Amino acid sequence: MIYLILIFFLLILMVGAAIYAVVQKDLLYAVIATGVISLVLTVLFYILQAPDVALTEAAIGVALTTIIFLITIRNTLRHEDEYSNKDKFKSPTK
Amino acid sequence: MYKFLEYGVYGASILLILIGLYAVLTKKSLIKIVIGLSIIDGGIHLLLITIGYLRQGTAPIFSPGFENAAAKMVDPVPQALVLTAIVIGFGVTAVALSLVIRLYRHHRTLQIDEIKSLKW
Amino acid sequence: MVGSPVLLIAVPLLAAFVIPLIGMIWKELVRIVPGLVLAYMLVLSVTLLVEVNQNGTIVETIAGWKAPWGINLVYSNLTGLLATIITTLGFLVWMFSYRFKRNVDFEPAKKYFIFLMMLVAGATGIVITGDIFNQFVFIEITGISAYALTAFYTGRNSAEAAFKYLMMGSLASSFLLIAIAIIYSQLGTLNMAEIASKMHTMDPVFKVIALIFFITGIGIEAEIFPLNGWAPDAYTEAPGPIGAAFAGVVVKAGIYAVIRMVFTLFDIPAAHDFLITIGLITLIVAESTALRQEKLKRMLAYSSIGQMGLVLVAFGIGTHAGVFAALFLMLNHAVIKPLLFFSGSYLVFNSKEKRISEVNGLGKFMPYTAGLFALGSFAIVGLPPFAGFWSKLSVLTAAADEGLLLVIALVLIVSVIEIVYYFRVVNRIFFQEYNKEESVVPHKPRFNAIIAMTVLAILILVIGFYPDAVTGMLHSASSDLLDKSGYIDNVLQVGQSLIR
Amino acid sequence: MRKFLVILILAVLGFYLFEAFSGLGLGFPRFEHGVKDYYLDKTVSELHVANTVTSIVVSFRGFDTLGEVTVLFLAVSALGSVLYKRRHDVGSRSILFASSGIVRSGSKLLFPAIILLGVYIFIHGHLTPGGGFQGGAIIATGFLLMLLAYENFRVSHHVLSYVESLAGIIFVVIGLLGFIDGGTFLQNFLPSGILNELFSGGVIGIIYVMVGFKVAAELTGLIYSVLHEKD
Amino acid sequence: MNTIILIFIIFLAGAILTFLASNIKGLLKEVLFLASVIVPVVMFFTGVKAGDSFNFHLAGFAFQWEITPLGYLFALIVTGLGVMAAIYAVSAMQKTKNLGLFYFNFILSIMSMLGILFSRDLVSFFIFWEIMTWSSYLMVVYQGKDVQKVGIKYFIFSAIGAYAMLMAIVMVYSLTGSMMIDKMIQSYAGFAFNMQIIIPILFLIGFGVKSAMMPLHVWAPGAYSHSPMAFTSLFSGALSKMGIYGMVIVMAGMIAYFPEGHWFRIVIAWLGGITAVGGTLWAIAQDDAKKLLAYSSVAQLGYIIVGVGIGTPLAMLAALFMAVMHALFKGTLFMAVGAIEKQTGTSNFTEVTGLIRKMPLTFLASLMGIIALAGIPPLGGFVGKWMLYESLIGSDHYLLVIVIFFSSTAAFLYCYKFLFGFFLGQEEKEWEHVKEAPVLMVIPMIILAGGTFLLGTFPGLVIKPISAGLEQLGYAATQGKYWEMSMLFNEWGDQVVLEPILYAIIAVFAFFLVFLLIKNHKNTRYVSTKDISTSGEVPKEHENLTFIQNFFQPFLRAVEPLMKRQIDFYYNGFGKGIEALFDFTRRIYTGNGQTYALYAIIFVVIFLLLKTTLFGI
Repeated sequence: MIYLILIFFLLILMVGAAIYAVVQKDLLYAVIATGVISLVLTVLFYILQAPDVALTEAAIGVALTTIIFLITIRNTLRHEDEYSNKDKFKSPTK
Repeated sequence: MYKFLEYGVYGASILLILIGLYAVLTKKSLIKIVIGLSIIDGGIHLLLITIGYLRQGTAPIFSPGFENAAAKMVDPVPQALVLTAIVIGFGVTAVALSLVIRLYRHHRTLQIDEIKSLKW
Repeated sequence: MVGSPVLLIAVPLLAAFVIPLIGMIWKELVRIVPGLVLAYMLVLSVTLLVEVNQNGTIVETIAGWKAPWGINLVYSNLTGLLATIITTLGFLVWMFSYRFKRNVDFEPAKKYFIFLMMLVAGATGIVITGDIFNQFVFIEITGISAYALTAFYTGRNSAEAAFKYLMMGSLASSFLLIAIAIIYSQLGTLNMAEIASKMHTMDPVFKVIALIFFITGIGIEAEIFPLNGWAPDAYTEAPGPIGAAFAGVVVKAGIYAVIRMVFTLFDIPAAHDFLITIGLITLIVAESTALRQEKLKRMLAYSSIGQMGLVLVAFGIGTHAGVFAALFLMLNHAVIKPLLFFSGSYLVFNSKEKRISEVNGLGKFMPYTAGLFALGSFAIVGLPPFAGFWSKLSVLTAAADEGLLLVIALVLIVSVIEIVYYFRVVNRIFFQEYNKEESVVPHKPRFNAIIAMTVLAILILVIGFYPDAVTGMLHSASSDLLDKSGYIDNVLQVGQSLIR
Repeated sequence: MRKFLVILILAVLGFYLFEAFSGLGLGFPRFEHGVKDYYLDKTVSELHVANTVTSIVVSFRGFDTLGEVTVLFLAVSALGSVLYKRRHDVGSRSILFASSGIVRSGSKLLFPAIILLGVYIFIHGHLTPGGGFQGGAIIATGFLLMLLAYENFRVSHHVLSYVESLAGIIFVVIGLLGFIDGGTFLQNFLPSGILNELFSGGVIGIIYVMVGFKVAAELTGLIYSVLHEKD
Repeated sequence: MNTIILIFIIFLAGAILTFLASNIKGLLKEVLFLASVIVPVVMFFTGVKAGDSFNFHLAGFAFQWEITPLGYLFALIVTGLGVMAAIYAVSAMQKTKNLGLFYFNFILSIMSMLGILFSRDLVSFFIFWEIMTWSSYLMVVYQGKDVQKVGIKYFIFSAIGAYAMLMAIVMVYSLTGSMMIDKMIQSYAGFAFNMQIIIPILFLIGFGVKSAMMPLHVWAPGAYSHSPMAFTSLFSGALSKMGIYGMVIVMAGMIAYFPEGHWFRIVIAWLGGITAVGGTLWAIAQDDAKKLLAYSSVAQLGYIIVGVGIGTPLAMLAALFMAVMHALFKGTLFMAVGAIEKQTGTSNFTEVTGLIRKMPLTFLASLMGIIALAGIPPLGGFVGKWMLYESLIGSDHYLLVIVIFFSSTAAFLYCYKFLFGFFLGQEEKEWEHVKEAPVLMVIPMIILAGGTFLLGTFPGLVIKPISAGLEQLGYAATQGKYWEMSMLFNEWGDQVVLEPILYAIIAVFAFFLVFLLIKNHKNTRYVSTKDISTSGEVPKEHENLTFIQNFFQPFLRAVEPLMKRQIDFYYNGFGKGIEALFDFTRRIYTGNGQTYALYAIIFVVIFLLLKTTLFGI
């Protein structure tokens, strides 16, 4: 029973994180939320008797994907609706 | 009880796919779209693993002394598929993000509405 | 014995891993080795095709596991034909672009040829594999190479095109995975032949849902109408020869995947009508859109989409004649459209905007290239005695056999539109005055490019004047596609005896 | 407006997806003659590999893995080509956060352990959960940690490229050796050994180690080139 | 090796060799060109006779090439006119750029026309038809004038025609399972009723385009006037006859199933009648000789279509006779205009006058051509028109007779204009240096003009092959021999000639003409160009005050309502509408990647929703 409640909790957490990732305007938080989704997925994979997949998801989904997203955000814009203000008057690089 | 779990897991994975699609279809930021794509991937992976699940099964790994436990093992095929799919998905995500960076270099914005110099 | 089908995949992969190493020894090798590999693939596919023609289908297993369990490669008349088309084009594209962008720094040039090679290898893999998940993997290989090639130029909007392509491609792979999940959850196998043999046991509701997801997933590669938004952008912004590769390689593989699903895997008769419908819609929308294009490559891209629609219509007819006509169309399109892309990309070589209005009077300065463009235009609109005519005629007769008069009428009306926009360009090239301010600065094609174009032109003329040179091959390929039980037997039973 | 339309469409899509999967039931043995039983059987009896997922990934569906490694390879190349800049444009590495002394020391301590873990995972890929992908990815995270902690931590591009290429070459060459020896690509030409020992499973172990090296090199290279992208 | 296939190989090889040799200096290309036209023609006359055939299979279709009597007749037109035009072209096209292209297309046109005449199966018929279309299209755009308008218009109409024909061919194939023309005609009676109507209509569109039938003629004036004159003579003379040939062989077999007086036949005949009237009226309004002749061709083809449409043996005879005649005199006239254009640089009446002394031989040829065109005895045009009237009256189409008579009377006006504008009138200083055209250009003209005279006097030369052809098509000569159907002919020895009474009439008229000429010769008064009657019109200052300006003003004013609405206008409107529509469809591709993704999802959802309907599950 506890087991089931745990699974449900995880599922709700996952969907909640997904919704959060989609609605959140601050991309940094959104990316962290996707990391949370991957984390939950890792646990779920483990529960569903797929340790291999869980390991992969943990390494790639949680760590690497999140980091690439973070680097991208670092290099571009942090907020979803944001326009580039720091170099608005700079002509686009050719 | 398992009925709920069944609906719960399938429902959650399908919801994940739909939420990802929603992000892809409505969000204007390129990064959000890529996030959406990776959420879709996550949902599909969960879906595949769920298909292979066996009630009270064990992981498809033979431990010493249990060489005949095959009947109690979950389906290893979807796991293998998901393993491949995760890596491929990561590769695609990385390429997508590099394209986002390139687009930002050119257009100085991430709004997909603004990036349509190719049309008609 | 040159090799077996698996080498079509293994050798380019090996070469892809080797090239970064040997590139450190001598830079020129990164251009030459892919060419050698592509030439080897061409030779191999042709010899295998000849062998298949004599001895019947080759079923190759991987890692020694028999058909339903391991991955297997099926080299039959049909897949062999398509693989030959793909490798031929790959080699020609390599030859065309051999000296391409010499002034670019070393890094991207190296990658260009690797991507090209992998594009061809991936497309070959899509065609010859006998396993749906393996096909998915190859679609991804092709896809990533294609994204990278689309984004190859840094100066233009190529990143935008590549991103659109990638977005659609990711959606496609998601749909494919969903479809694979449905199939696996119902049938417990991933082997195409076994899926085909078990398909009748599947619940029709799931069957249809799986088919729809499959067609959507592959349709994005095959440029079916509402799914092809990426195509014109990618064709326009990719380097010229890559447009040819897309039209000749990627799309062919996509179409193959669609028809393999419809003809072999799924036993839904109504799917043929479905193909006709979406094929017609694709054809009409694409050709009418092409009429009003301002950019040359974009026009060619829409024309290519339209041709694929016609191919789907012909496949949808479903009879032997229809399949024959469709394969003939694919063959001709694979010969003609690359020629148009090759010569077209040289016509607008020095132009920034690549507009059609810029080609005025170029026939005077680069008569050979322009002449080949005209030849291609004549052939693709189906004027006799060039290649395109025979395929168009066979489509029409195949449709007439089934009494699809409305289809014939629509196809012919669309052909008129096609003629209009192609001849507008030809007129501009040859019969309008060169204008210094508006027209492009002419650019002499290089020797290797001329050879590549000439080969295609000769093929067009040969097929045009003596279509029997290819019809035999096409007939056996179409019987092969329609012989579903033969396919299943080959893979599941006969295949096992053929293990070498 | 667009949002409502999208939600409506997605609702329909979700309905059909749910229809396609909900009838499956969770955790029932579903098909009588699926390929899975064969795999589970052969893994133990012929390949002598404990981890069925590994045997599927490397042997039964080894071709997929080859393709998958290629996809990763292509992704790395594509990344390099997409983000390519002329020499004088190349900036210094972008820094996500200023790392404190604690982070640096911690990273330094953790790094060997992570590498070791990764190596362990892919060497024991055929015995325990994990394998080439997992191990490779873990090694890559180790490098990532170092890259984040130390601004001037450099990984030689050439070394990465050597490792990646050699691993890939060995993978394909093993496949071709199998082709020469047994007649099919990726055929096992080594003795299978005894179940649950380190040297078992024939070529599976070697291939998975190679995959591990390759994935590690590729992912590290990928992170490295993205990190060097500074606007 | 079969001579038939050899002829085609020589044509093709000659075309390619000439094309390749076109950049070499010297006379090589001209020699090659003439050789590759003349050698096959000679082979055709010596090595081939009616009834020869050649069969082969290609791409799963059976091909049959056979020479029928009718085909032989048309082949005479094609080869004769082709050789003349080729000789003319060598001289006329000197010092033009891109000569290789011209020669290439010229040879290909002749080849494809012969191919059409030889084909007894619809596939090769269509193949040669299309080769003819694109080679003539390349000629139309050859000079680079108005290519995007005129050239494209020509090709669009040709394509519409060709594809209508292809549709019909494919329908026939689906009904009979064969591509043979004979088989089609035999099994026509067994088709369903709607097919019996649709197939001839589609064929009619296909042939009507090439023969410039009225609603489909809009390409003709531009195309005829824009292609080089050396080709236009062939274009108007022979190439447009292919439409007539097609109508005769295909329609004749089919129409024969419709009884005489069936609405279908009457519709075709009336279309021809309208073509004749419209073409004539428009020809009168032209100031440019090429345009005038082009519209006149349209009108003449209208007569021929009337004959084919009526479809009685006599009418067919008339139509075919007129086809031959038209080839001769229209070839002559276009060549003459070409010669004038080459010598003076323009083909506009309002600019060139008084060339009679400068180019007497050209004048002579034009005079003969004009007389033949106007249908004045003893030249050939008269015979054809007479037979047409006779057949119309004989089959009770009195209204049509009036229409034809009106148009052929009105034709005198433009004939006069042509002759008067170019050759007569005041000699202007500007044209003093003008000399007679080169001899290679004059000889073909004179030969063709002589041909009109010969056939006018000895119509039996043509009538015999025509009757053989008609018999082969299944027309029984109901009243004895063919020429006996008309009251015009008489047998003289083994030659068919006109009734002597006609010659008597001609002699009287000729006498008066000569008498008047001699009598008035001394009274000839040379007037200045400005000394003209403007029919009460006050000329505006900027107007060109040549007498040819507003030549038939009152007449044109009278028929203005008829000419007010050009059919061209509607076509252009239609085309513009289509383009605007397509401009709209291309907006589907919005350029926004997200929209494309939305399309994909909508695609899936639509098919998921409709899966029961679409897949029956």
